Parts: sequence; C-alpha cells; structure tokens
Amino acid sequence: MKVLYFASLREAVGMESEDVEPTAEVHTVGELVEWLATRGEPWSDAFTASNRVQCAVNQVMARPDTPISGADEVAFFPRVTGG
Amino acid sequence: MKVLYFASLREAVGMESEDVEPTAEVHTVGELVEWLATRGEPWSDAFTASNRVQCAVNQVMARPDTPISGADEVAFFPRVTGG
Amino acid sequence: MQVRVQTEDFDPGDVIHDLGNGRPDMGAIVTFLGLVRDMSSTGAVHAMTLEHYPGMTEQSLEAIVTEAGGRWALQDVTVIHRVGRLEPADRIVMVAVASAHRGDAFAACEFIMDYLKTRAPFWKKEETPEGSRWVEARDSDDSAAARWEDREQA
Amino acid sequence: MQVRVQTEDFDPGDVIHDLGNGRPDMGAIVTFLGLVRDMSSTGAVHAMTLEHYPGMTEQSLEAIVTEAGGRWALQDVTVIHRVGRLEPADRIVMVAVASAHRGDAFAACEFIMDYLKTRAPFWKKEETPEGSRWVEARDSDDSAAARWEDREQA
Repeated sequence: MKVLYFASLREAVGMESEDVEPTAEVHTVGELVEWLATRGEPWSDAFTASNRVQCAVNQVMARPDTPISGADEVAFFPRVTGG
Repeated sequence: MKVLYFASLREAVGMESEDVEPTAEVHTVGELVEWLATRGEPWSDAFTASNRVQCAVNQVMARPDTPISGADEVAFFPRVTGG
Repeated sequence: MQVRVQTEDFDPGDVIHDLGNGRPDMGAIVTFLGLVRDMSSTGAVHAMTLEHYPGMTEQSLEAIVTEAGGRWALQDVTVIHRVGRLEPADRIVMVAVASAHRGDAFAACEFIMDYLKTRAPFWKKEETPEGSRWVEARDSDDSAAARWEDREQA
Repeated sequence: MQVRVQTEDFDPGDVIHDLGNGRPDMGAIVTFLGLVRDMSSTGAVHAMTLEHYPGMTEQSLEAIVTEAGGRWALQDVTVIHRVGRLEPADRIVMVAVASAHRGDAFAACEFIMDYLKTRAPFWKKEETPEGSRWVEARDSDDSAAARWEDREQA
C-alpha cells in the first residue's frame, strides 16, 4: 500500500511517500492512522488529533471509517488552503 | 415643468417630452398623472393602471406620493428591463 | 469606481486588468458579463435596441454602486452598460467588483446586478421574426432585488 | 467544461472569450478571479508557494464542477488553478461559469469556489519577513461550503 504525505504533514514525517504493509486487522483509514502511529516518531507526532489531518483514499476525500485495501493509494494532509 | 416619456410610453404618447403647466392643486406625482390624463388621449390611455407606469422626479425614482414642484423634471416610463 | 454608459463595445479582459489599478491587497475579483441571447422566453431574437434615460442612468448606477460600497468592504467597482442596437452574443453589461475577500465581492456584484435590473432606466426592444416588441419586465427580477431588502432588515 | 492546474499564468480575458465557444444562447457569465494579497491575517507576505496533489487535484475539481452542473443549468465552466511560487498581485485561480440566466451563474460560481476552498487538495506556504509558514485553513471557509449542504436539504 502506498501512503502519501503533503504540505506540513510531508515536512513533519520527512518524506513524500512510503510503501507500507499494515497488519491484517487494518481495514479503515482510522485503523491505518493508528497503525502508522504505533511505529513511533515522526508518525506518532504527525498524527496527533490536534493536527486535524485529512485523508484521501484513491484520490477521493475519505473519513476515518472509509475502508482501505492493500491496493489503495492513501494520502494524508492538513486541511486544504487553495483558491 | 418638463415631462419626459421613455420606451413604450414614449411611443404611446407619441412624444419624447413636453413642457406643461399643471394647475396649482397638482403637488405630487400621482396628482400630475391624473392631471395629464384629464387631457384625454393619448395620455388617458397611456396612464392606465395596468401599464404599471414608473416615474422619476429630477432623475431619481419616485412614487405616487413623491412631491413635485414647477421646476422639476418628471419622467414616466415602463418598468425597466436593462442588464 | 467607474460607471460608463456607451454604444461602443468593451473588452472584459481590460476591465478586469484595470480594476484597482494594480493595488496589491486585492484578493478577489468577481465579474458579471451579460450577453444578448438569440432566444427570449417568447421566441427567436435577431437583435435588440437598448434605450436609456441619459443623466439619470449614470446617476442611478452610481447610487447603486455607492449603496453596495456601504454594505460590503469593496476596493474597486466598474459598471459598463451599452445602449443602442445589439445582436446575439454581443456584450450588454459588465459589473466588476474587487475586494479583499470573495464573499464581499460575490455579494456586491450580484446586488449591483439585481438593483441595476430593477432601478436603472434601461429598456430593451427586441427584433423578432414577428416584428419589434418591448421586453416585459420580469417579476423574478423584482424578487431578486427584494432579497437584499430582507437582508438589510435582518 | 475545462479544468486546468498549471504553473503558467493565464489571461482572464481569453478565459471569458473562450467560454461556451461563442454559442449564442449564453446570457450570463460570472467569473471569480483570486489574487495573491501582499498581506495575510498575520502580516506581510512576500510570496507564496502552492503545493497540490497531482491527479487528485484535477479529479476533485472535475467532481465539484459536475456537482455544480447537477444543481444549476450551466452552459460552460472553466476552472484554472495555478501551483508553484507566486508573488503579490499574481493570479491564483479563476472560475468562469456561463448560463442562460444570472442567478444560476452566480450561484454555481460561488459554489465552485466554496467547494474548491474546502475540498480541492491545494496548500499554501507563505514567505514572510519572519520566515515561511503554512497557511492555516479558515473555519469561515468551512461555513461557506456548509451553506450549500443546507440548501440541498431545503
């Protein structure tokens, strides 16, 4: 599974993307966030609730209960500020 | 007093403007309309209520109770349709 | 602030470019451009002629723009309205509003158009296959303008 | 319908001119143009850099335009958003909407901007005298977008 990071979140984790293989219990965006954070810093800090991290699954805005599968592209980023 | 007519009202009365000297009892737009219509056609027809004629006194939108004086420029026209 | 009533065409790109004279604190420009349609509610339109009330026209447009400036934080406004004979796809009117923020620019631009439609002395006469006829004012334009009265009281 | 994400500048006059490809039944064109301001809520801004999510950006803009087309009777829509480094007074974004009637064009243009501000994956980093900082999302943008949800239910 490919995980992408953008903007301040990209800077916080120090990478644009990574390939990860979460455990079989990881079925949703929310579970993926928890699993990424269990790896410690920088992810544990980047995914604190106060950051209001947003997520897209396969390039569509997602929510914590959005399901994911091993083939997905999952992106995390701060609230958008374009326009 | 100068009276101007525009658009379909101009065509109905057959003139762009006229100089009139209403009687001393004519103090408001509504009274001016009545006085103009007492002269018979074409004014009596042009000022029927169904035409929803609008009025401006000294180039500002007016209502039937707007006061007028001998020095005023009073314009009558149908509802506006610009834009 | 600029109000123009003219027979000549205008360039929307120039209008936008000239707005605010390049001041660097503009964040939002909203424009409305009105065009002659080849159809009206009653059929085909070959052309139209716009009549106006010289003097009052400019005065009423300026009053509308001033009222908009009192309701919202605006940085610049341009209103151009053409008169005379126009054909389908020709430009009739353009309203351009600059503000620091988009909400103000959108509201003011729509407000100016709604008031222009009901308070500025312009009249359209359409040329159709059945002859010429004066365009009837639409009650929906009155309702559009009335919305802003309600908001004022709210 | 056209959606473009690009580093290059664009010409607002050309965007308006190309809209609807000259179809003669367009009555109203509403445009929004967003510019870089030299001030933000926290002070002077020398420049900003816009980051985006290639692929998702275009897809989300197209989805927003499609949703607008389902809510209002639109004849053409163009959305252009720039990315990369921009300076004060530079153009950031333009939304242009053509419709037979002005009410639809105004509503759709504002809707597209409100949704773009909250749903399209762009992020701004400002350069200020105190260094670079990511722009904070504004709750007022969330409220602006939420207005349209309410209208949908109404």
